[in-house]
Amino acid sequence: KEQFFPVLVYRTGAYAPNGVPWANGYLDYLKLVNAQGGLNGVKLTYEECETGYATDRGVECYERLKGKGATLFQPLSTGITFALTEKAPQDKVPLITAGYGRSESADGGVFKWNFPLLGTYWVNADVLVQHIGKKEGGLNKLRGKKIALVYHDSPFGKEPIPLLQERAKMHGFELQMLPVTAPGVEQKSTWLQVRQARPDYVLLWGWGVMNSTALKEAQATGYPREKMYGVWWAGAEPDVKDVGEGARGYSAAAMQHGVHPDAKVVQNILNLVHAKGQGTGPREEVGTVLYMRGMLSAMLGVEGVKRAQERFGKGKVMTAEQVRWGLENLSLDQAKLDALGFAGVMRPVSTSCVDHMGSSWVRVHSWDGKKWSFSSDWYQADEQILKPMVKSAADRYAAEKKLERRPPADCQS
Amino acid sequence: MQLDDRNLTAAKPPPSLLNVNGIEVIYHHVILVLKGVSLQVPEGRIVALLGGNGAGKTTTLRAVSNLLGGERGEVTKGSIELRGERIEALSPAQLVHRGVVQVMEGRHCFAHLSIEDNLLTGAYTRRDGKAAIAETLEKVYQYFPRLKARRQSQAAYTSGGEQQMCAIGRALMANPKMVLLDEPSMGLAPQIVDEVFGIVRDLNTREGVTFLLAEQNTAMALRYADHGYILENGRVVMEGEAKALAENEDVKEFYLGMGGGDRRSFRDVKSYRRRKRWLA
Amino acid sequence: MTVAVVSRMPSPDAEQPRSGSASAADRVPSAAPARRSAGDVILDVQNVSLAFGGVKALTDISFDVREHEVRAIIGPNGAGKSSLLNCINGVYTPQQGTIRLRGQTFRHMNPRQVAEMGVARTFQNLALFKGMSVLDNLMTGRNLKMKANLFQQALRFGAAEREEIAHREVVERIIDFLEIQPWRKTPVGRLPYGLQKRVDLGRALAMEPQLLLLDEPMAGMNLEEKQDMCRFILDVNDEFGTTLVLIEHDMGVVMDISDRVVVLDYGRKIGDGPPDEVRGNEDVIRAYLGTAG
Amino acid sequence: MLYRENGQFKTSYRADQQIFPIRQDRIAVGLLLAVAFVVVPGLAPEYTFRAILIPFLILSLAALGLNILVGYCGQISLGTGAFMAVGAYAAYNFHVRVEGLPLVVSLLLGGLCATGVGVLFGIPSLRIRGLYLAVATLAAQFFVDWAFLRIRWFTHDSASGSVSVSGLQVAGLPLETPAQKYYFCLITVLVFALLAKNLVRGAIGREWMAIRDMDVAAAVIGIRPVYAKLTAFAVSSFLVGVAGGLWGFIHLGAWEPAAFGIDRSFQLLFMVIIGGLGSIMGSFFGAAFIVVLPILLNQVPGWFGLPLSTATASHLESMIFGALIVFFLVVEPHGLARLWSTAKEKLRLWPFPH
Amino acid sequence: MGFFLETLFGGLMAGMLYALIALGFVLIFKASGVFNFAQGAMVLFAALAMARFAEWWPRWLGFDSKLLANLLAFVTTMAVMVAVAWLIEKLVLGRLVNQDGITLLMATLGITYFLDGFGQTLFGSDIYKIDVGMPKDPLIVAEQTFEGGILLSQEDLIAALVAAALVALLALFFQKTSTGRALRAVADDHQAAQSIGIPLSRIWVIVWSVAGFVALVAGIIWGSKLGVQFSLSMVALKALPVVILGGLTSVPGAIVGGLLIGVGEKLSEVYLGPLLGGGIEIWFAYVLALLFLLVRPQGLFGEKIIDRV
Ligand SMILES: Nc1ncnc2c1ncn2[C@@H]1O[C@H](COP(=O)(O)OP(=O)(O)OP(=O)(O)O)[C@@H](O)[C@H]1O
Ligand SMILES: Nc1ncnc2c1ncn2[C@@H]1O[C@H](COP(=O)(O)OP(=O)(O)OP(=O)(O)O)[C@@H](O)[C@H]1O
Ligand SMILES: [Mg+2]
Ligand SMILES: [Mg+2]
Repeated sequence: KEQFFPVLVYRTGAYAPNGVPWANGYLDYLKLVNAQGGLNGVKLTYEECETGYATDRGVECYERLKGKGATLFQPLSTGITFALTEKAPQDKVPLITAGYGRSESADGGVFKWNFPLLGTYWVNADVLVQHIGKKEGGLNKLRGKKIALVYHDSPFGKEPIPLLQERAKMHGFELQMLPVTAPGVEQKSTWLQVRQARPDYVLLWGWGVMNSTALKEAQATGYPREKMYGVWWAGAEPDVKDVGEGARGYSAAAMQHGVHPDAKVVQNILNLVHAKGQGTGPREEVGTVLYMRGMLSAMLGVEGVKRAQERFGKGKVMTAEQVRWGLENLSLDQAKLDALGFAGVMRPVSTSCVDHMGSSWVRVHSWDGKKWSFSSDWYQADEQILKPMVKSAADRYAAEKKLERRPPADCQS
Repeated sequence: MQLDDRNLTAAKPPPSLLNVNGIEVIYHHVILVLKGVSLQVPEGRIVALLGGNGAGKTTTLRAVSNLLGGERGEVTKGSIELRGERIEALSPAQLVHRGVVQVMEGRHCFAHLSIEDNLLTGAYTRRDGKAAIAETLEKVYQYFPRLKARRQSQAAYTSGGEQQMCAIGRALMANPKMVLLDEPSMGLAPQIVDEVFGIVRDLNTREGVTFLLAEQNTAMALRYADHGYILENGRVVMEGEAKALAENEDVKEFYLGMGGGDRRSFRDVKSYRRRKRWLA
Repeated sequence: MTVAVVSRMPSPDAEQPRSGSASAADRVPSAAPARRSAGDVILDVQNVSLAFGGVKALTDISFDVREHEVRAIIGPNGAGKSSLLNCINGVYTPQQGTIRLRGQTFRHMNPRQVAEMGVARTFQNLALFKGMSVLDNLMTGRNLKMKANLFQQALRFGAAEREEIAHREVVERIIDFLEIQPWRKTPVGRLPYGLQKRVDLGRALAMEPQLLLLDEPMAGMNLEEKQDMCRFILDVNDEFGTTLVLIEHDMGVVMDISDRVVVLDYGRKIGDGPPDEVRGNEDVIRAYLGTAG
Repeated sequence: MLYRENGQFKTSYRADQQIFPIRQDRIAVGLLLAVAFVVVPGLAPEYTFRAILIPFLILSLAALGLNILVGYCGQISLGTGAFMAVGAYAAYNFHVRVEGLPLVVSLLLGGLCATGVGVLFGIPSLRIRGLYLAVATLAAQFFVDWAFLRIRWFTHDSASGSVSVSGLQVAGLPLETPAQKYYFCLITVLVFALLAKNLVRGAIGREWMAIRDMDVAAAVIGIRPVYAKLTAFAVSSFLVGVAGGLWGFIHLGAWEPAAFGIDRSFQLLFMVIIGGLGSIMGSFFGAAFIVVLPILLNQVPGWFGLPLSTATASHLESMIFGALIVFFLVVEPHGLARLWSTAKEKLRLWPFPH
Repeated sequence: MGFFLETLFGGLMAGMLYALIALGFVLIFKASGVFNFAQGAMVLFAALAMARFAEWWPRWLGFDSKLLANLLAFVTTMAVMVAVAWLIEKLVLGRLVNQDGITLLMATLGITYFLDGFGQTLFGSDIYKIDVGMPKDPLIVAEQTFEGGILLSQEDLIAALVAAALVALLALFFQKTSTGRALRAVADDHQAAQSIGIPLSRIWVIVWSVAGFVALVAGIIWGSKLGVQFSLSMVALKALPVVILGGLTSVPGAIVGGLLIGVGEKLSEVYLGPLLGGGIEIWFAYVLALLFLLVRPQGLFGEKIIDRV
């Protein structure tokens, strides 16, 4: 009895330094589950497929692994997510896009197969604005301030814009937008503009080499790193490692997790997987930011299957459709999380037919020149702002695609 | 077909410098062009290679100087020896070091270089100092005053004949022991043609340079050469002393245009397509 | 259509006695000129000068070409012969002077216009389309005469196909004639030099020009081949009345087949007249022919 | 002995001017078509359709278009991705803005828009040549990428710049299953390949090749370089634009400008050169090679049960891919198409070596 | 005004860095007629080797002098680059004598793929660091004249000087030596060059080694700026308009082209970008190059394209 997990990764190309730890974490978690006896006796199998962060290769991987009875997909790229969003409903395979993908897909009423668990870029952006507001002494203090968004010029980088614009309108701060052409190795003019405009804060919506380059350019133009806040994809070790001291003071969002070398689940992996020589990557990497993220993503998928088994039969192999139900009815309360070894790592996640996000808890962590550590308390994205935005965007999508909202009855399917 | 002229070769005393033994050449893996060509070039002699368009003259010269690679051709059978040493595996550059230089058909001047730079690159392999090179350069300019006048022009912007002179001059700059000349007279004014053959004879007698000469101007070639080979369709169909060849009736008729004794006017030729072939 | 004209192309049959104006008497070389009544001036070059930077390729050249004649241009290397042809068919624009072609005067010639007026040429440094087969090379010569538009060509029905076949017939006759049948589908880049020259000529002939400019068409041919070529040039000249301008270094050829000869030397004209006259001209002997004559 | 043209005499030029003058070739092509239309749809699993056959067909069409420009007309282009993008986004705009416009019409209109842009960026080719022209086409590439990211009108105001289509129909039939999509692509590609073949073997094709091989001589025999080059740009970008539309609509379903980035341009150039410049058949060979090879390489270690890590496998893949490109160029610089014809030549002589 | 100058300087510095990469292209093109697309991959490969050897040598030999480590790494990497050059000649170029430019270009694309895969297999695909002690903090000058002063990046300044020195050296080499002439002959006509005895293989090994050296220097400078990782190979795309604007065959052209492009794109992005929504510098560089080409189709300093029948 085997439950098959396809694993879309990128271990080569421009984004490899970030892709590799994620992939290692993902695999190690699956291995851990097997080492602990599988899912009520069902063994997990998996196969990696290299996407190179390119959409067409991602689609090819999807087609190939889908045919092998995939449980669910985690595309790990906004572009691939967009393409698969169109294919998944026909193929009846759920997509988990934990912390990325299209923000409006949080609306399960329209996006039946998408699960942006943990939060979306809108959540991310919303919390960063809240955090900045708090530093300033209240969101109303933001009036007249200037916030620059330095973003990766791609759908990924553009996702937060609508939310930030909304927030800017609300609080009266000025939003300056500075796109950086992918992959982002040339940012001199961007930072010259930052130096000229002297924004009060810079939001960094980058990925891969763009992040470290931005930090270096900030250093070279003397922009204080303390005033820079990154999306959660701009807040891991590879982003700051080779900048080192130069990045001290820089902060980034941490949707749920950060660095957790001491978490119980990490210890489990070290003991049950790495100690047996089955670790996927180097031992030192275990517990780092992106590694944790990969692990978390895997856990969410596994929990989805577990939940499905609760309804459709423990110890059975679940079909993709059944897993979808599981993902839609997740309820990971603190006790369950603690039991899984995620105590201190994350807060509860529970999804529903309408809410495919399940949680919007975010912290902020900062780089002290050597390591990341949390520098804020938990925040939650502002429902009041998010909900209407998600709904209207989802409706628009539905109209364009001539889709009906799911009737309540469908929620039980 | 064997012609009696063969006997004349038997009496040749000087050792042969270049020996081509039954080579076969194939282009693009499928086009068989030379079908067993053998020839000897004795040291210090001038040997002419004659034959119509497409007979395989150029291919033979390319095989000797090992320039077939660039044309996707290869020698598949037979051997080529220079002073008894097999040279099929040598690079063209190594051959130039051994004193064998080819003047390529169709000029092939370095388009972007000036005439003078073209000539000077010809001396690339020489190690006998700037002065000696300058001396040769002067000599070439003496042979071809026209080149001197155009020395600063980019080769691409000189006339056809000027380029031809440049190509010949460039080869001479290497101070070769043996020159493979491919249609040297092409595109040259009559005076210059005389001049070129004069140079050939001059170098041959005074400096002992050996020549292998592919030429369409049969009369000229036979006048200056010691020995001749006639190629047709990738085979040697006749060979012999130049003088004997020039006397041969067939050669007279087909290559020298003197069938009935005197040279016939071009206006008088009545019909085409009456080519006789030794191998039909 | 065009095909009709060309069916009068010299017959490839060797033995058949040759017809028309080429009677035996005409072929006596010494009695060269006035083989037929010289026609009107078809091409008139007036005071043309051309310089490249400091190099004066042509200085104040004037000469004319009459209909039906074979006009030779000779001169030492670098005299400006090829440049003169380039001026005539619009590749170079002379700094001074005018060129009158069939009654129309040009300062700037555009190659296309010139081609449309029935002028074709061959090149000294082969300018063939190397990647194309012999057949295609010759077919391009007929492109000016093809009328089907892009869509008809794409669909290739009816008219487009018929046109293609009609022109193919013409070209096949030229191929036969030049004896290059075996190489019909070979890319010309692979042909030996001499054959490439023939293809070059074939391409010009395929244009059915009224004025044919030949730049050293016989370089790289042996005597036998030259004879054929001469025969051929004369045939074209006789049968279609094609006017020929010929650059050639082989004096035998020039003296035998041309009606009038222009002699250039370093961009200047130093002689002009019937072959015999030119042959006797002191300047010409000194500059070009040498003592041999 | 099987492959001989002996005894097949052409009695008319029409016969000699067929696309496949040799009978065995015609039979082979007929068989191939039968396989493509009948056998393949019956046998191929869904994965083969979606991940191999459909991309292969669409990219063949794009390669074909590029081949007309690069292979036939000799104008190097590194902006193919851009023209595909124009085709895709234009078709998308027609599709969503004009209610009820048939899919085929949208795609063709997309192709026409690409034609316009192609001709626009082709204009510098009248003055700039060779590698220098690559800059003009790269300008197109980067400009188009930028425009579709930045100008929201093109993406129908989608915030992220990513667009998607669904519920496609052709003549009332849905275009949902892989087999349906496959047929649609197959027919489109065959039709265009046939038209392209007719063009390149007709007068305009000869004009293109003449311009490629020696533009001065071409001008002298009356070919207008302006016309020849711009028609090449036009025809090429039309085909490429249609291919772009297919890529977006049929293969991806949702796309962003990155789907048509510079990598795509290079990939297509690879196809054209590996397949054979100036050969319609070569475009198909090249596309097959470039589409299938990475997938194969990716799976080979698996078949042999080699425990290669994804990273190693993928680096190895990149190395082998590079090495194979070089290998094929060394063996035959004129591409697979030429290799193929040499093989046929040999076959014709077989069992004799020459 | 101060900001304008700052942008201008920024552009000039960036331009010099592009020129450094462009130089590699020019070198190989000029000397062999090959447009070497692999230049970017060579930069990455060299930088990876340099970074990793600087890490490995101290570990292997057990010392911890950074200077020594960098020196050893430099020497080792250079040796590796020569080996690469030799292999490229043996396996690729040597077998493609007398082929069209586009075939050769394609072959270098093949080399690109190979080197990308090979480099990452040998040296890993993480982010590595090259630390040759480049100063990272900004330098503010002319604070009295302008408010806020003019900001200069010291790192860029040093890089620009290195690039200038390299260019001067290479320009001299081409102009003054007979090898320089032979190289140009090879670029014009492989076969004719062979026929007069120019040893193509040796020439190519030399040229590719020198290009390897240039790639190494560029790799060190860019690598210490950006960190050594895959994206480094993509800076080659930024060098393309530079080479072409300057002229494919001109060493000084690379510098002038680099400066023009650098300044042009920075000014455009900073002053024009906000009007158009930003992100325009990449295509602006190409459009700028295109405009120049329309005036001079062979680039600013390129050799005239020969056009003759
Ligand atoms: N690069 C090539 N590829 C294919 N075939 C070739 C190539 N070069 C020559 N050939 C073929 O080889 C044969 C002999 O050609 P070669 O050039 O040796 O003749 P040649 O005697 O020099 O003729 P010419 O007097 O016209 O120069 C010809 O039939 C030609 O088609
Ligand atoms: N495009 C050009 N640029 C510069 N100089 C040129 C150009 N074309 C020709 N020339 C020069 O003009 C002169 C005449 O050249 P042209 O080619 O007309 O000579 P030609 O009479 O045909 O000589 P040949 O018999 O050698 O072919 C030559 O000195 C040549 O160098
Ligand atoms: Mg020859
Ligand atoms: Mg001439």
